[in-house]
Amino acid sequence: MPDVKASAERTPRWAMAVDLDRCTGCQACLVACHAENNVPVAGEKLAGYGRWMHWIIIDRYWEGEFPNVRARFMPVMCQQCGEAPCEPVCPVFATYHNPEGLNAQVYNRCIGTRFCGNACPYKVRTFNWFRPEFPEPLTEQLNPDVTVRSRGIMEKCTFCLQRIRAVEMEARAAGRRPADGEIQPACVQTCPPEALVFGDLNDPESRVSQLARSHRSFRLLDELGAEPAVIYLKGGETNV
Amino acid sequence: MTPRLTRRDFIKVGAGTAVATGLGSAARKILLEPFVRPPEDVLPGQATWYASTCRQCAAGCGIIVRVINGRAKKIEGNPLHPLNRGKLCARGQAGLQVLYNPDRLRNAVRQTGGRGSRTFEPLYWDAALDLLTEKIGALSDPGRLAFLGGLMPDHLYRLASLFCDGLGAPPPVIFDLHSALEGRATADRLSKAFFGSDELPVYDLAHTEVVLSFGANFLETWMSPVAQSRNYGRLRQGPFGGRGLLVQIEPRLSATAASADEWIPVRPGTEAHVALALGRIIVEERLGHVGSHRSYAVLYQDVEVGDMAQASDVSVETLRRLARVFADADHAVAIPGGYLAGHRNGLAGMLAVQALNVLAAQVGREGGVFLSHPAPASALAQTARVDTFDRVGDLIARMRAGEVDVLMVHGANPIFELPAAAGFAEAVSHVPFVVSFNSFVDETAIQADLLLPDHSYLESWGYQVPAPGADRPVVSAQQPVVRPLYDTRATADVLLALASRLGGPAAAALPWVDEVAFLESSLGELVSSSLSAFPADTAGDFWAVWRRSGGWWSEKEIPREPEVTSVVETPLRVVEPTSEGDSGSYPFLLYPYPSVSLSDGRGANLPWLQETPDPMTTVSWGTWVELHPETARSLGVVDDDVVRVVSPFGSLEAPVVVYPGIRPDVVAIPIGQGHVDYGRFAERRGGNPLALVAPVTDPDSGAWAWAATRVRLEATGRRKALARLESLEGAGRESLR
Amino acid sequence: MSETLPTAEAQYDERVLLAKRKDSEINQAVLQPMMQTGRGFWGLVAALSAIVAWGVFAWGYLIYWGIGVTGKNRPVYWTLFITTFVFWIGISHAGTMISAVLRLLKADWRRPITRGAEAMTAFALMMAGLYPLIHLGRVWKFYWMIPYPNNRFMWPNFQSPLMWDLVAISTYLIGSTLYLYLALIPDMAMARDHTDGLRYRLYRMLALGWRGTEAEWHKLHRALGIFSVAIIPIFLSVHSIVSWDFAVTVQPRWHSTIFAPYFVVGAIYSGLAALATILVIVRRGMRLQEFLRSEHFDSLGKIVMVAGMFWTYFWFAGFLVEWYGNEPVIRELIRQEVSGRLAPLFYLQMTANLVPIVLLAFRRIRTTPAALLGATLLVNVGMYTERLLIVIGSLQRNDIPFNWGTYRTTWVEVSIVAMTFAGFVLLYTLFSRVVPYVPVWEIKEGRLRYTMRRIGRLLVPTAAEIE
Amino acid sequence: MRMRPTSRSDEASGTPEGSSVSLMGLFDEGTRTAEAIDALLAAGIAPEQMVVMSGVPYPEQALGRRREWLALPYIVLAGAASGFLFGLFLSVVTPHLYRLDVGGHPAVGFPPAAIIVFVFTMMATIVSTFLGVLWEMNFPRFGPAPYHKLVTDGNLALMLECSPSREGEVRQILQAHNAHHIGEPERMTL
Repeated sequence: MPDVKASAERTPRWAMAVDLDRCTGCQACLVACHAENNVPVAGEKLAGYGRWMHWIIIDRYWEGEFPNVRARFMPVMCQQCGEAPCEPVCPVFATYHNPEGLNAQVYNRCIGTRFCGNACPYKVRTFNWFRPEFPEPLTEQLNPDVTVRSRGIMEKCTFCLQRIRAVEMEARAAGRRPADGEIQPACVQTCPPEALVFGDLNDPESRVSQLARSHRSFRLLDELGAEPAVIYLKGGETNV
Repeated sequence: MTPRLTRRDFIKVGAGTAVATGLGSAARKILLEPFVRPPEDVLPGQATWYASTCRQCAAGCGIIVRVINGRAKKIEGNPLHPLNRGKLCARGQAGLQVLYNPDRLRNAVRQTGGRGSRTFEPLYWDAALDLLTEKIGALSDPGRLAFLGGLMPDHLYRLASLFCDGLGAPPPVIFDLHSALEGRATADRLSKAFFGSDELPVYDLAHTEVVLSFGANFLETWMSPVAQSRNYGRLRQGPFGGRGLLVQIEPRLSATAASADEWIPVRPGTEAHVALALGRIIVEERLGHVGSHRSYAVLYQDVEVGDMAQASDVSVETLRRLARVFADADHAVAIPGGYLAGHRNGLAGMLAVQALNVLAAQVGREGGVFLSHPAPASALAQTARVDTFDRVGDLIARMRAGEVDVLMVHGANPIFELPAAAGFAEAVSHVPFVVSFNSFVDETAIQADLLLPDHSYLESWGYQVPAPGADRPVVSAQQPVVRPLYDTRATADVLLALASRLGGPAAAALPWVDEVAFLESSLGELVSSSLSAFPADTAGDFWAVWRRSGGWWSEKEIPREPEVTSVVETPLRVVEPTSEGDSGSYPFLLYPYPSVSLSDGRGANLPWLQETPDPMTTVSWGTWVELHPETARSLGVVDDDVVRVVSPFGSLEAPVVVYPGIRPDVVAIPIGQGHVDYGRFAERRGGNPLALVAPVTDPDSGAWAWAATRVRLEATGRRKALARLESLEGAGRESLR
Repeated sequence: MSETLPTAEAQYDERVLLAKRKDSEINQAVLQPMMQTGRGFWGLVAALSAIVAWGVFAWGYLIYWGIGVTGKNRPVYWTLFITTFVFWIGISHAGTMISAVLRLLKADWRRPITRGAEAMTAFALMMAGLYPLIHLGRVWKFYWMIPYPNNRFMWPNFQSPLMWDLVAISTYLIGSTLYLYLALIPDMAMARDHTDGLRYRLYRMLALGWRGTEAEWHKLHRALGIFSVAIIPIFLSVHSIVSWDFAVTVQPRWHSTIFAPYFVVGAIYSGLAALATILVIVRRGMRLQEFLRSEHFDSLGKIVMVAGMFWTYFWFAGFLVEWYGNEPVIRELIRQEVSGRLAPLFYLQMTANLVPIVLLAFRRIRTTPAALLGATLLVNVGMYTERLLIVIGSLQRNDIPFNWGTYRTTWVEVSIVAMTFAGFVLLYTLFSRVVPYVPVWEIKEGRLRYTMRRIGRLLVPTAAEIE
Repeated sequence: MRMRPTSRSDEASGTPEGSSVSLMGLFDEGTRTAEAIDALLAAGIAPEQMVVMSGVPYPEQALGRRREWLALPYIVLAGAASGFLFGLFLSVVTPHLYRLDVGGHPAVGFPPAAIIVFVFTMMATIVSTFLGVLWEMNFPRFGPAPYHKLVTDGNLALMLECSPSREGEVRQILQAHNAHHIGEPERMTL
């Protein structure tokens, strides 16, 4: 077994901060994710039956009643739990914890028990109920860096692992570590109000670490103790 | 293009392979020649990024497109572009599906079976151009040619204008629904009236403390949503600390209002009454710290706060509180939004809102109002201006009167986008020859005789002067990021070819050999500009830098401070809103609003956007009717019950979304669905609320008052489950704790 | 089935009758119905085969199109297949319960029903075993769970309850089948000696050369003894592991420590009830009145009743803590059950599980086949509903109300569930025509231990205390 | 330890020399059979040379046979032990062969390992019991063997080996105890 302490210093723990105060619910992240990760489109019938495939969704919560009603947005993607409830239940190790703290999903190992989907308290895993369809020539849009999943396979947000790997390899070739903010998952990259911040939680200077220390930070369903790597920052109030 | 492989070639290739593999001695080095040489810019497996400009709306954000093996794979915001700084909205992200849409028109066609028959006969481009040349040449009077444009890139607008001008035809009429919904025509008028400028104002959200947004859904579709969202982020959690206050004043809680700190559910059409009341209170109570308000007291001499409060359904206390907050802030701004322009008192209302900025001395001040920069070169100044509804009405009248023999349509879909009652569809039948340049067979293209599909924007050249602009002069560059997939042709090239075939004044007006030559000449002035962020000595250098960085912009931030005209010396008018349909038989006011994902419906053919849930209702793939819970209860309907919405102009059936954030006297329906044609993803899905809307205008501006129609509701007893992201049983709760 | 079982008087006569029967007559009484395959029998087989064939078509349809043809969605990832899987696993428990536990306890009334019970276990397990395969959709990937390394020397994840399921259910299926078969060998020899033709060849093969020497009997007894002991922990573990499929997740209502015993008890309840149902039907269908007498139904009814009481106790113990804890999601689930959309299922579950307990308290009901049939069928309706509520009901709710879901079943799911019910009955029906339904040698052994002894006026069977 | 061939003492026909005679007699019930056996024992027929076949398991020693030593428990124990070890291998060793972390659990945890070890132990126990008992009984064995079909109809068959010189005496003893169908056993294909 590798020395855990030493490796913790070296290996990153990728994390994402979601500033709910900035999020406008604009859905740019969702479409960017579809484009980057070859996420299939389910169509009206399936989408209406809870079979949409989005890797990131924006929950909308109502508070209060008219006229003092308010709505809040909360983007929810795979929380990349440190102690992920979805991982141990997979009989074939299709989902496991990678050394960088990511909750990896290995598509070609998945046999489709959907156990992880039940185990996930955030319900962020989606399942390919049918063979995904990309009517020609929509296949041309597919990102060659990301596997196109077949039917019968679970999938979920990967924090754009392919982008992390690309930057890491580039950095390694240059003999350096990836700089803070150099790695940008598609959703983070596009987010117009910059509500999403990605970085290394093991680097105390990174923006995401700083945000994690904010008094506004909290984690979704923290009481379950899954140690999510997605850090939410509460929406604020302006006092006037 | 790949040459055709003949049998002879095949034998040659076979023989060559034999030499290389079988007979080649170790001493000889034989270079294997691939059958097809890939283009130089295609490195197998390597991603290349090309900069261009997004054309999914009029904002003109810079994009970079990831291209692998000659195929575009991902669109991202151009990080250098001053407008959007690397950010992009959902619609911009979905641009790939415009390019790769399976329902794109792939070559020039004639509709041989008559309009609407959907029997298309492919044409060679030469034959198509001959046909069109013949039709235009045969015109008895060039005035009988009409050009109707929609969301056109600026260069094409200039070319089309020159073309029409050269022929002696009336200038192109520009109309698109998206612009109508954001009140662009009225905003142009407002800018002219208030600042004497042709350019739109820019509201400095990033550096302000208080924002009063009057019906401006600036985080969704209004004007330049990406730039505004970016600045909104800084308003919230800016690098300078502090947290701005956003108050949204509109009858329906939009996604922008959801992000606001306070939502004022004002009576529709009386948003400006709130602005007037605020101004009156500030003047009366000498609020703020800018010294005397005496000079502006004249503006509010006709305003009585109590009347305003009553008319707008906003309490005097609230008005006083808002007035104090607005006036006390160092930096505050009031935004006159697109919803105001949808009423028959639109211009007057927007004037009242803009006046608040003057009153609080926020014009030309950090965190206040600035003006967009004009085009930095004279050739670029001829930018597309949306025309008012009145001008479109003129065109329709001319068509109906048989005064138009050839109608050319580019990028517009008036049959879908105009209210059915405006009668465009009927008017088209009086036009003997209709040419469409649209890439898709939409509701208007299906009424065309000749379809000459333009490239998609990712295959096209062009430029765009963003309006509203950024904090510095900007011209966004558009260039093909992939080779055209199909046998489509740039409309600019079509116009140039037409001109040269027609000869005479048209050819003289359009002397360029092709689109790129036209662009090079248009951009010539910029080459020597000292402002440029990317120095270039020669035209060749400039062209390379222009394409590489995705446009031209100044290196430094150059705020443009507006000068207020004499408009502030005359009292502001209080114009009561009026609506079509009497309130007895039509008790509700219809609020059609642009969908965040489908915009005005042009996104409806993109599956990614169809699948994107509406942020507020989480519904995708459909049309719905938003009702206040009380309204729903009194009608006896619940979520997913289908209701019929009836206006004096038409009716529409759609399932109900019980929506807590809407006034009980308002019914909201998103625009975007209800296409009859427009490809497999858009067709026969939902309904188009514009069928209900009255073709009335704001008499001050001539703009379409699309929010001034009354409707009534009828339960149908049927149900249709909407494709919702959220669980209805979850009832929108964040948690049960 | 309106007949009432003989009263004490008549029953006494029956027993005397059996005691007076010769071995060869018993052989004939058991073998005769096996040979009779009339029009009714073939009609039944044809009908069941048709349902199975339709279900196989539905399965093929599912394999071709994908698991999307079922009603599953996010978050209801498991539905009727897993529900029915749990149901069949539950049914499988009674066979072992009857035959191993009662064999160990030397409860003599078990003798005529052990074979039927063990066959029920084996067939129910086979039906249950289909579900993990069907549930995957891509059934050909199933072998990836088999514990051997892949080409990168990666083994399956033994931390997954599904792996436990796989090995435990395989063990139970192997164990119960071998157990069934081992006890069958002497009867196969008996059948071999009384048949010819195809059946002879079959029985000869299955009898393995059994002659009934003392040594053979002795070894068989030892082996059955070991089996009886070994299979009890297995049967306990199987349903516990099935319960852990649910309990190891943090899904509200699944995450419960009481699940293992609760599932085991529920399994015994439903399994015993199913056994009683089957016995009533087979007794009539195969005219085995002589062997399956009211005393058996009486005893069986009593344990069903006791199992039902245990089930109620465990259900209450779980429900109480959930109710008292008042955690929001669980409160919502309870609200759904008590007064929400799940209420019809909940009240069906409670009625169908509790009413039979009361009914079975009456001897008259226990010994009236039609009444017993009704009561025990009701139990299984209740237990199936219970699994529906646990699997599908719970999954419709979770910690984030935004993500709640609903479920609508499809024809594919219903067809496949029907396929396993029909398949079970079909296998059982065919089995009853091939294998002596009543373990003849066990009956004879029991008879050997009894003599009729006169006490006053009564002639009572008296057992000898022999090993 | 006794070797396996000698445990096959029920194979009365297995005497190597052709000098002995096999006889079989059928009895209607157990008491007479036991008496006949006693008489034969008294007449000097060794217990190894007698085999009783019955359609019903008679309690041990009911027919005067002594208890026999069985290897079965040892086979079962060995099976259980190997199952235990295999379970241990799967749950404890294999996770280290290709290390993958899941859910913050250690590579090997006690509860899952306990389940796997337990189940494999039980599976091996069951299978080894079955295989063990078949091996003990020398099953399957389809070849010709002395047998009578009336055994499964409630008769007890007593089969014995004796030297030809004693055949008459033995027949008399059998007849004296109401045996019927006395004669050389029919070797039937089973």
